[in-house]
Amino acid sequence: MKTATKVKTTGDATPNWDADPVLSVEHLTMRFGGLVAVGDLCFNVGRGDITALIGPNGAGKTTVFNCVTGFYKPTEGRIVMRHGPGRQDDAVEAVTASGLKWQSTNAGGVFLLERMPDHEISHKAKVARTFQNIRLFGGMTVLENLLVAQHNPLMVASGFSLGGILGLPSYKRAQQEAIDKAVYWLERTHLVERADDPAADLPYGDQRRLEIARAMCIGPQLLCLDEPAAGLNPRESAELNQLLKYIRDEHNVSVLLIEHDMGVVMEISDHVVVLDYGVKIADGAADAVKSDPKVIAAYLGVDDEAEIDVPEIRKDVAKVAAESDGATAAGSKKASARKAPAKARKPAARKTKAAAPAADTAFAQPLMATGAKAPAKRGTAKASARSQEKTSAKAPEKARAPKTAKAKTGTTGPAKTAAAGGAAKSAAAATPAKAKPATRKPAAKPAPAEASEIKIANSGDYPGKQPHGTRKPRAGGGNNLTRIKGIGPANEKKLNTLGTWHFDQIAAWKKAEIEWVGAYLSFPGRIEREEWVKQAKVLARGGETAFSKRVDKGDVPTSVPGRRGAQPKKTTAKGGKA
Amino acid sequence: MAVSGTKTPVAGPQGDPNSLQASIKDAAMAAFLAGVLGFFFIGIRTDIAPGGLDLKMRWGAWIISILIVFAGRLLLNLFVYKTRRPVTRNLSIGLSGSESRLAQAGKVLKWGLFAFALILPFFFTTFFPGRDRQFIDLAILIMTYIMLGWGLNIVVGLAGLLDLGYVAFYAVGAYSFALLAQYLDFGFWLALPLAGLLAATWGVILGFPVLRLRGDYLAIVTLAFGEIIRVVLLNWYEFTKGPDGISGIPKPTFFGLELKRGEGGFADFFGIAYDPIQRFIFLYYIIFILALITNFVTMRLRRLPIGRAWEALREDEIACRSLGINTRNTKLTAFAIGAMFGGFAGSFFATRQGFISPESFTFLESAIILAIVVLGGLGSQIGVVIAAVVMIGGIEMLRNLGFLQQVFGSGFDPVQYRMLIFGLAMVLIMVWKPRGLISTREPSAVLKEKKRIGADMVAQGEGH
Amino acid sequence: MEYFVQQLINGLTLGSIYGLIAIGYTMVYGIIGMINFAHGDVFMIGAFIALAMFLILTTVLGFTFLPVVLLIVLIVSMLFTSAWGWTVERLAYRPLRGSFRLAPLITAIGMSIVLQNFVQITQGARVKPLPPQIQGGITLMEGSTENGTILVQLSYMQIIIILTTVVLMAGFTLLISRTPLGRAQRACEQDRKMASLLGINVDRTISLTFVMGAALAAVAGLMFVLLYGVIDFYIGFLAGVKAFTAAVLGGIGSLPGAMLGGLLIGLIEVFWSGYFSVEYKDVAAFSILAIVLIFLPSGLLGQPEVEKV
Amino acid sequence: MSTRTDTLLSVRGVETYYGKIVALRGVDLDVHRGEIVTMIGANGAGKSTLMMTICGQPQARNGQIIYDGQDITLMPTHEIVSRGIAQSPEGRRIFPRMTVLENLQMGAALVDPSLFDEDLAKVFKLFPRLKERINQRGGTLSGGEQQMLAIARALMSRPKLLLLDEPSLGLAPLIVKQIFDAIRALNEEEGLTVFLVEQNAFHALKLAHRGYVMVNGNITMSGTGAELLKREEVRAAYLEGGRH
Repeated sequence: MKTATKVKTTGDATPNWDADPVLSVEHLTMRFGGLVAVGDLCFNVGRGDITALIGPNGAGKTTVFNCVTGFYKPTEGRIVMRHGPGRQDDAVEAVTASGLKWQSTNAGGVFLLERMPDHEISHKAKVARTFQNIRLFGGMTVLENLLVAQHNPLMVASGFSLGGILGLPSYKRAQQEAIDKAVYWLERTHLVERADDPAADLPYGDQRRLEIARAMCIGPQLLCLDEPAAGLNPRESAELNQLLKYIRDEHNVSVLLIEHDMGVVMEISDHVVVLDYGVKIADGAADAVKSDPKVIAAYLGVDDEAEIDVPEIRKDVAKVAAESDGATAAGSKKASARKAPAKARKPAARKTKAAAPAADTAFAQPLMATGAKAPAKRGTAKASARSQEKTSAKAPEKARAPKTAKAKTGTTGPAKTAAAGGAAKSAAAATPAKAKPATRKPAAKPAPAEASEIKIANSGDYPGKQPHGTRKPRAGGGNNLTRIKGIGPANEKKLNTLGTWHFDQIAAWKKAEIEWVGAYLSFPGRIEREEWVKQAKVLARGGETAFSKRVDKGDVPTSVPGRRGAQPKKTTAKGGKA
Repeated sequence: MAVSGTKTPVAGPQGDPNSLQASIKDAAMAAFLAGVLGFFFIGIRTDIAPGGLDLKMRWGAWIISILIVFAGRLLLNLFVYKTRRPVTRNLSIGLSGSESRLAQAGKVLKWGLFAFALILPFFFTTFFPGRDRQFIDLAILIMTYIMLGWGLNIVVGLAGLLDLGYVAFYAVGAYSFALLAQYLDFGFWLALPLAGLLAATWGVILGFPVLRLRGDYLAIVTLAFGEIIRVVLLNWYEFTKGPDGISGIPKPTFFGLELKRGEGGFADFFGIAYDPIQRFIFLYYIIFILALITNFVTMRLRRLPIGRAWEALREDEIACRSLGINTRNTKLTAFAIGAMFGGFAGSFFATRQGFISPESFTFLESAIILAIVVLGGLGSQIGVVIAAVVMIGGIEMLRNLGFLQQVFGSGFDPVQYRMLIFGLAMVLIMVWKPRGLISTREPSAVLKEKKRIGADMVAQGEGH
Repeated sequence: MEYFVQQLINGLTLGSIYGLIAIGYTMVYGIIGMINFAHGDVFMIGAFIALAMFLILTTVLGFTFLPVVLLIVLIVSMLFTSAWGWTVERLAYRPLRGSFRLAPLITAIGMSIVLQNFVQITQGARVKPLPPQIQGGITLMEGSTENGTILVQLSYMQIIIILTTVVLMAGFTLLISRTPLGRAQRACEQDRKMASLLGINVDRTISLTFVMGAALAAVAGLMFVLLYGVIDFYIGFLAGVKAFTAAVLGGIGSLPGAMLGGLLIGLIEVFWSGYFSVEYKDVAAFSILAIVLIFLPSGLLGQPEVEKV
Repeated sequence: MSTRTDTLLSVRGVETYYGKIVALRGVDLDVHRGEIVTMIGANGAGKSTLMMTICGQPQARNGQIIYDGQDITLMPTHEIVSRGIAQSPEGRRIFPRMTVLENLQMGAALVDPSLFDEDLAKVFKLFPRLKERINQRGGTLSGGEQQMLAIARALMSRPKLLLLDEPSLGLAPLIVKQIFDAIRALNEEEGLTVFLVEQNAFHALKLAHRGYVMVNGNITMSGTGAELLKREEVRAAYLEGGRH
């Protein structure tokens, strides 16, 4: 398989996308008014690679596309498109300095896309694109759509219409060639039967393919696809994968795609770039990226109870992570633990993906993080989704926390700062966030080992009153606090370190305690909002809430089902995961 | 949770619309409205009288108008609005078949019309010898509008750019010829290409800065441009003679032969008897050929990359740009070519009239040409022909309704009602067929089988 | 200086009238995205109704107390003109709702022709003069030139026009931004289908928009009659085109934009006539429109359209 | 979940056309009070058309839609929704130039204004994120926030029946989960009847009490969510749906 070999060969040396980039995005920044949609983004697209640009909604992927294809003029940065092999660094610098838009070199050509209007990017630099919401010429036939794509060569052939009006034979020949080319791509996309139907009449999946065929008709060197699999069913997605591979392998076209469907991304991508809030958080081979904790954190979510990109919660997670860091393993161990599962998982994933009937579950899987029903699905799930599940089902936080720690501290800033206008601040924000847990570590850790009354070193720093806690749960073990909506394994553990083990303890919290815990856990207000105390009162009475019922049924993946008694210590989580 | 949950028996949302009672009630409402609307206009008339304005009450006319509305609405309610669905939907469903048949018959129709147009002057001279001049003159007028419609069709129908100032190019063409003739003594045939060129240049001059604008803004700027040209023509007295207009514009010659009586004239050269009708026939064939050229070029262009780019532009401008099409140049070409044909038609107009003044180039002309294009069906060449015949022929026919004076008495002047009826016809045809008479689109390239494209697929442009 | 101030006052007065008409264009454009070409003629209708009502009150019924007469005329012409606005919408635009964009444009042009010719037929083509009713004013400044003295006059008529416009503008702005009706209008403007899914009677909201626009046009019509004292069936076209230009200049769809555009067009016209040439005042107004649009493609206060790719 | 099984919405033989194109070819289905019912099917199968047909846009050409004992087939949209149906439609359709608050006010257009604050508090509890954005314009929200707003807006009308069209479309997995949790909570805690349409079959069927499968404008299968999930044909239908 091409992907695998490529990754291997470039494993240690410079990866293909750095050695032979067809497109380099350098320090790209795009501001809309005060909003930074993309901040100082750098990445390369390797020649002959399929490169995926992924990230959550609003991460700025489409903005990057629009900058690359000239629909937006970037605020800052350089976008270099290269025809011909190699980095051509000298030529790039020469063109940049010269003030030209592009220059042909003997090796091919260098194009500075940020200087070119959109139609020249397509026409001269040979960058084709498709659109998130399909933009076909609905009232024109499929064939006409493909002929419009060959506008520029045909214009020349028609003598800029003069020869065409006079009916010169040279134009007729050119038109026939254009039709042949169109038919070639119609055959590749299984649309030749529909050639004379209006494009608006095609079913959705066909329209998506037609858009790709149309883009290919301009004879691109780089094909940019904006969510090509959106709205496709799994079978169509699989066909799309084949088509993209065909385009890459047989036509030597590099592909840059935005995609939400991790199935598509992971199967066909040679290289994955992950954006979050306009900032690159990961960049590498698909295998490496999908198990990258930053990616998991940003894209697939951290925790059931975490509301995405609410900064305080990120901090919260970061903190726990830091604590766990101190409690258990050393850094090197973490790294190996992180890599191992990725490797182990890969063959399985590939195999099941190839088997068609399982495809639908695979398709649905990344969006599901469900517990009980899923053994079969787990097998086919994409690694990143699964890693989350596993940790929640088996090893609440230890294994996951170190990874999320970095990711979260790294991206704490952007959530707010991106909107505020300084994505660059994100880097700065990362440092203090990292530093904080480090100082807290010694305070939190020794607590359980000492007095029955838990001592928190800087307890006085938080408003309100530290709740009463016991070193150990009462006989019979602590309650399953995750049956309270809003408390997941991470928070449960943190509460345990405060000496809170039972529902009745939480039920007894007064305003002051709530305030203190809220501040300590860095999510003031959430306890009230989620009504932990009210829930705890019910549960302490032995009653049930709608949420606890679901937890007990096993429907809440990141809560711990069925456990009502003591919480077992799961310090061996990492081993289990690997 | 919300609204009361009481169960009511299953019933339709409204009462039966067919019941006589409902119809009468509705008609009464309409009559009341007519009374309100008509009170200050039909019921009262202000007239200039010595010492100010005089007020005249016309209760009779007012009451009659109310009764007419009541009766009309009642009849409509009882016999036309048979279902709850609006009348337009009924009509379009009922007639959708006829349109496809019309489209199928298009080819036959096209050649039939062509053949008829070819022999038309002789048809008139043979069958209507008494009124042939009038009819041929009308045919020339209609043909001029057909040509203008075809020219504007490139801009509005194909490229999807809403142009409300097309008459400006018509004026540029007419004045170019008139001024060239007056100051430089140019003849028609020499001035014709120059006029077209000048109009195209004006098209580019206007288009260059404003083509960035979105549809409606483009519309108002083109309208403004049309007005600017007219105002300049009106006020630049030294050059254009302002409101007096330019007269004595030379007639076209037939390869150097003037169509005049006596020595050296066309009749004299060919040794036939002079008849003033010959000039009309000659003019008819000039505009016929000009129109045919317009049609031929348009049809050819549609099958060329530039024409496809126009249509693609109408469908989706952003997609066009992503495919490497220079949209500004493409729009400019459409504007320039459309303007050029407008210019040709303008010089023909000047030579036919022999006299032009800014009066002939008001916004109403632009509106009529646009209406012809839209009523005919955007992008449809044959549609323009039908619409021009119906609308222009229609209004001119209204001039001949003298017999109505016998019905309504001698005070009744049907010519007065001409434009009122024209306006109403515009509204009614549009409501009846919002997409125009011929709304299907013919593909410009075919792989296996030519399929017409339904109007609901085709975009109108100017909205992106 | 005095001349300048006088022109400024005249420009503001004319601009107020344009602004009142422009609001009708801008509201209709905002809500159904169409250029209501007949709106200028609705203004003309309003002027005729105002004139006739004025005559009825003064000559037939013999009222003499001018403020009361004007108030009655104002209310009556607003009501009757609204009926016209409603009818035009009902007959020519509503059947085409959801149809393609050019269709209502053509029916609007058709309606414009119909209204003009209807008035021409029923009221005659000759101009209708009305002697000035409100005379006098405040002398603001006095200056002397070699040709004699120049008085800067703010006539009562001008005061009435500007005040009425300000009051109506404030009222309408509040109506649109604060009331449920205004919210419903804005909702219909942004997404008609969604508005109906939330229980808004879209047709009624649109009708109301036309009624409101027509009522304002009627006010402008009354002002026009009083200010110029001469109307005919053709005044709607040019005033309409100017007001529409004003709406576009201010940014079509924006209420304050319409007012601002109206004032600007009024000022441009008056100053151009005053300092350069009366003949080319329209050219000046239209040229400025074109120039502004080239640099600000959405007009002065319009929502800049972000190109959605 | 509610034990009442009386029918709130029943669709009988509904056919809908877009011009001459058939979108629905005689659809029958029922939604009982207190249920979550889901309809799955591929893109273009007619799911969204059904949603809109229930609300009268476009109106069904044939067949009948009975809601709460009343025939609503030919009612104008605003009258249909005033009877207690709220829809969060395809593409969310947030009013882009209105603030979050105004969007929610629009949602409450049919409700007694005195209840507004109470309802507002309720939806903010469900989607705290919206509270933070209360004065932000709808168009500037992220996709997930817009989806939350669309659902919240629908809830502001105090509906008896909530129609959701592809609440998960185009959203990151984590946000999808939040939204589905909210739907479940609404159903469990308030007994709200929910009819949702999803392309994301697996997820939706897990959530729903009952489900229907739509292929090419027809209902091809129905059953409880769990049943449907197990059936081989569902996968087939789901894989091969669409207009072909």
